[in-house]
Amino acid sequence: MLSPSHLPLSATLRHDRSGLLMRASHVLVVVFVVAALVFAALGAALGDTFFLRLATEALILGGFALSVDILLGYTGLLSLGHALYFGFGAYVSALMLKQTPSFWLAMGVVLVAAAAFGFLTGLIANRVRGVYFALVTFGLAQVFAKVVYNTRALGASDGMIGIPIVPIELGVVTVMSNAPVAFFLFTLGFVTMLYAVSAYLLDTSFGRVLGALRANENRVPFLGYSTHRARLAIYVFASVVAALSGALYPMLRGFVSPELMFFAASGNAVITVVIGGVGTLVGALYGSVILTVLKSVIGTMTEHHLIVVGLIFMAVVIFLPKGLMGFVRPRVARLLDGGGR
Amino acid sequence: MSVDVVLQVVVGGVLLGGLYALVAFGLSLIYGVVRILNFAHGTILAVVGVMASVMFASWQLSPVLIALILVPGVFVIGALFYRGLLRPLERRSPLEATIGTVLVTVGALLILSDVTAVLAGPMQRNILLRAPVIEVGDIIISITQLAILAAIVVLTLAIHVILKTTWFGLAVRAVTQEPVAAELCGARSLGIKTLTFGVGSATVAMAAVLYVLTFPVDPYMGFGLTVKAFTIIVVGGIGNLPGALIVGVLLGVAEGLVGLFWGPEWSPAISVVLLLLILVAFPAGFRWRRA
Amino acid sequence: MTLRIDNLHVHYGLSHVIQGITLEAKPGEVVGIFGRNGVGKTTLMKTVAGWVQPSDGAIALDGQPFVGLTPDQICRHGVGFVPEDRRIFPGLTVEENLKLGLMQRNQRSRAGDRDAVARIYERFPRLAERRLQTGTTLSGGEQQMLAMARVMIGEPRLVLIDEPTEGLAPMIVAEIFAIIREMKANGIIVVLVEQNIAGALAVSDRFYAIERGHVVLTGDAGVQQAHDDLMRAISV
Amino acid sequence: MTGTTTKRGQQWRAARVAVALAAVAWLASTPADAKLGSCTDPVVFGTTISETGLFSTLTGNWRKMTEIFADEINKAGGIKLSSCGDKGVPVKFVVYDDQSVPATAVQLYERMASVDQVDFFVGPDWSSIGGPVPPVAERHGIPIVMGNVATPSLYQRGYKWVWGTPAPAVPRWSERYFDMLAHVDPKPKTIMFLTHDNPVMKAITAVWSKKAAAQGIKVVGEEMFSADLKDFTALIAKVRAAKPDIVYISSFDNPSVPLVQQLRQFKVRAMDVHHAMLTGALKKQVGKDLEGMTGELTWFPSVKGPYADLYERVMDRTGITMFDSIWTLARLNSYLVMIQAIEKAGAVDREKVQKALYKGTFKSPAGDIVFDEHGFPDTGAFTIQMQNDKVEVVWPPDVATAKPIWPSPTWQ
Repeated sequence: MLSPSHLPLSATLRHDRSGLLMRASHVLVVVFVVAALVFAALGAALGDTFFLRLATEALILGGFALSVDILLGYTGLLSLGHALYFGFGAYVSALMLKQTPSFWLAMGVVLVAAAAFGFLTGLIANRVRGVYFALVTFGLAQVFAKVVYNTRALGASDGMIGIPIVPIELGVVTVMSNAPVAFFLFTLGFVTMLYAVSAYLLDTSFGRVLGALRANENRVPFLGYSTHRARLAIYVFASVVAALSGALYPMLRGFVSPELMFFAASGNAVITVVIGGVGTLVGALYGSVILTVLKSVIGTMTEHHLIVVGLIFMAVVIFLPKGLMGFVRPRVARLLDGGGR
Repeated sequence: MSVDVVLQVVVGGVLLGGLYALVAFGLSLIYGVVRILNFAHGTILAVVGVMASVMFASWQLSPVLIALILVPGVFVIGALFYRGLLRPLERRSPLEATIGTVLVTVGALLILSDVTAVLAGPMQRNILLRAPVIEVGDIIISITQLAILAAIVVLTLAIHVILKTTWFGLAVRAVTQEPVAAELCGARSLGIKTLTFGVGSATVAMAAVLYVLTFPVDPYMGFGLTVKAFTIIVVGGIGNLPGALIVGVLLGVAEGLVGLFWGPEWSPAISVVLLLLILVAFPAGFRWRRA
Repeated sequence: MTLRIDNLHVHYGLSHVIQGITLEAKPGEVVGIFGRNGVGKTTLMKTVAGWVQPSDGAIALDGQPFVGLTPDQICRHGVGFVPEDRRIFPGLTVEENLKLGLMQRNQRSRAGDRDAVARIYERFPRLAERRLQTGTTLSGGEQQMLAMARVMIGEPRLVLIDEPTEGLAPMIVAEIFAIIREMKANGIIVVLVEQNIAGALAVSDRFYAIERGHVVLTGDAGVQQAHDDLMRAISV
Repeated sequence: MTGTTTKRGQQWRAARVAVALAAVAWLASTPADAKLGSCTDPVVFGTTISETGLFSTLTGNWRKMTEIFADEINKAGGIKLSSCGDKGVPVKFVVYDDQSVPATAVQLYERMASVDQVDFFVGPDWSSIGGPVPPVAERHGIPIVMGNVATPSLYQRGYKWVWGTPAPAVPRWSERYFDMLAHVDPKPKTIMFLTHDNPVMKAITAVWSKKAAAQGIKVVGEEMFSADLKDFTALIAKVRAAKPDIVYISSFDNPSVPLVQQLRQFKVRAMDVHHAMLTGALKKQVGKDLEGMTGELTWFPSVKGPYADLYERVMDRTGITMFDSIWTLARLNSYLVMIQAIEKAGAVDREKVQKALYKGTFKSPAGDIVFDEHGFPDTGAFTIQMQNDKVEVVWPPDVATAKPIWPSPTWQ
């Protein structure tokens, strides 16, 4: 083994490296936001609604994918049922908005309810690891989706329709959820905020414990953290991020349906992250845009979109294992590093 | 509820459960040896089942001949699938390899289902043999069902004998229990894994031909079967075929009885619920531990 | 017929576990490897057996290079590895465990297999008595016997033995050293890692002392002075 | 400083990517050339069909059928508009695949409203998709006549622009069958419902189990099953124990395939086994097992009504029959009603068309379609029976092609 004097050095080196990569992620988010603003300006100038609303959906799904990356990229937990929390957020938000169309009340309730729900289900899911974790999360989502699918009060298989237009008070301005440009900008801000909070949290010492957790499960207890509690905490956090993203869905589309909780939705989020780049956070946003564009184009071009999606799935895993950001980010990091010296 | 009704349900459950067990055998072999959970496993049954029924409908081939054509084909495809797409992933870090294999097998599932649906249509199909029935009191058993049951028994015994007496079987059991030691002994792991993937897939293909003789298949039904098969091997023990047979039959009977006493719409759910309960109660109980 | 390890380097992630070890062993020779815990002895064995890929250096048996081969390929080139934790197949019977050892052989026949198993039973009557019991029901000493018998049945040219006597009764320890002598007598190269230095030196021809991934001392096991140097080299 | 130039370079690249993306999106869209109020440009109908996914078995060849429908209308001179001096204006369709997914359908109707700029919406089908789509029509003020959206409550949400042509409507689904049951001899005394776990099917059971009880037929059991159930032994054991005179299967055709097969295998006896969705698809899969069973058919060529020739030609050219694809009538009706509404309005004008549709009465081969104030129609179905491997309309007697064979001999 190495002499003890080597360890702190390599640890700092590693931390610098990951810090640099994280900064590269931040730069890429800035690029993303700027591109989105340009897109919004174009859309507003051309009076478009369809592409703006489609892009808003891509952002919402990006927020959902972000939560999957928090789990997958930072703790190595592959969830195949994370749409459960996205759908949970969407349904809770829909139920709240139908009672009183108050944005902040709905979001508050979603936050609290999702934390509680994530905690309870997390207790179950976090008992197992690896491929079993994938299976248990899949199973949980299936059971709950089946219950929703059969519950008349939640609209059963038809889902719930008629979610009212919501005014979102932001102090100086009020954004209406049916205004394409304004709601797009609001969603952009909201998802960027989700990114910032996640990045901040994962950059704290807690986040580094998670990184260590992924790297070596057996060694972390010696650092004085309970792996189980750390894992549960991140699971709850990821559930809340998914649910908050989901909460925006009924505001955009005016309905919720059990499909939001199905395996296809969970699977899409995982592909999004893999295409974008696992463990980069920003990859989730880029991945979501790419996938939305792809599906929109494929969806109008071919009847056999599932085959294409399946092929993309396999091709990315085999040929681009680190995803788009896994390819781009180190280059940005190198530029940043060069610029710093 | 009369005894006859319950017995009739039990007979149906045993048959279905036996087929589940056959599906589970293949998954158990593959998972035990290769340590990859093949999410597309049940989809093989769906796809082969559809192919078998199409072959029967268009050329009136006998089910035995259909099996003789399809099973070796699936063996080869299963082996190639492992060698071509999954084996290269094993070189990656454990986390990336796990994600990779899950995504590739799920991708295969999507493609297989959809290609089948496009080529053969998404509807349900089966092979309907008009066989006479035996009536024992109020219980009805068709000759087809008896033949399927006999085939399940014969296949189970055959797999058991292969595992117990051949070098391949010995190697499979050794790799399942102690992959490290097996390679230390010189077991050719790549060959064994490839062969196992082929044999495991071929087992499902055989189950598929038996399945379509009484129950219908559709291209999208596979994933539910994979979950059922996985439940069976988790409860019965990985690499433990007699255990899988018992659990499979119990699952089939349980599904029937849940349908009878509670409502058939809940039957498909019990395997998922059972799996969740088992995993929660024994998060590591089924992982092989060195003594 | 020689084992040659040349300037071997092994990394585990960031740690440089083996930092340039060179070693040689001839047929009929028992080479003892000594050192404190965690200096890389087990890693060295695993690297020779193909379980760990070296970052630099060469390993060759009889001129046949091993680097890049898989463990099962190396095994079939005549290398037997008895790991520290023995790795008995828990669900297989004693006889099935032995049969697996036969896979190491390249030329096989039904009759040859039967003879080989019979010869092992002659040599290890305890195993013959328990031939239908599963691996887990054996005592620690019996498991060690089985692990060594499983290697011997494959007729290897090189045997790597890691800590064979740990936690075993003195009677069995003596038996194990006797088996190692038999291997030597059969012209097998034996590389032995052992905490029981006195016992190991008694069966060894030469030894290497390892410290922090380096060979710090090598010597002739039959020379008393060398023993003293060894004790000094590896104790603090 | 390299850092700042790099950043600027990144932003430039991003801007270029955004422009490129917008350009690609623009190209991917195919804006139709319709102009509201014009007398020369074609009238553009936007619709989605569930060509893939859950409902795809129900929509075989509809894209082709839609094109042929437009072709037939245009060959006959197009849509006659009084505002254009009774000159015919051709009709054109924009068709997308909604993948049987509500979210996709909503996206596509948004797209058709703003990118393709269609004049009117027709379709979609199925309640799960018919729920979320109408708000799109409302938001853009585009009249929509949906197809097979049969749940009445979906229409009662105060919509101004939404109609539907489901045939039959749930409240009138088995009307003629129960009328027939009141006239047959021997009279059935008991009935058992086997229901596919699906909202439409559950609604049918709810309506007709009440109706049966009111008519003096005792309901001796109601069982549900899910679409993925393959082994019906338990359910059939219950049927055998209850011994009902009528077995009423309320199910889509696909999930009930094993049910029908296993009912035969287990020798269930009854006066009649009725299937709420006795279709050609079902027949293809279970074959002879269907013999003697009764069911519903929305329309049959022997029922000559207005536009019957048009429908027959369209279906002939497409190569489908009403029995193979029973949902076709509602689909075609949605097109036909929209065309009649535009002709009534006399102009390609969304507001005028909306007024024409409100509480309107429209012609269809199966009889008049009368909208209530919610836009829900009033359409029934004909009772059919499989006789000698052929479909015969057996009730009502005035349009019947054969007499009902009662009790059904194959179930004795």
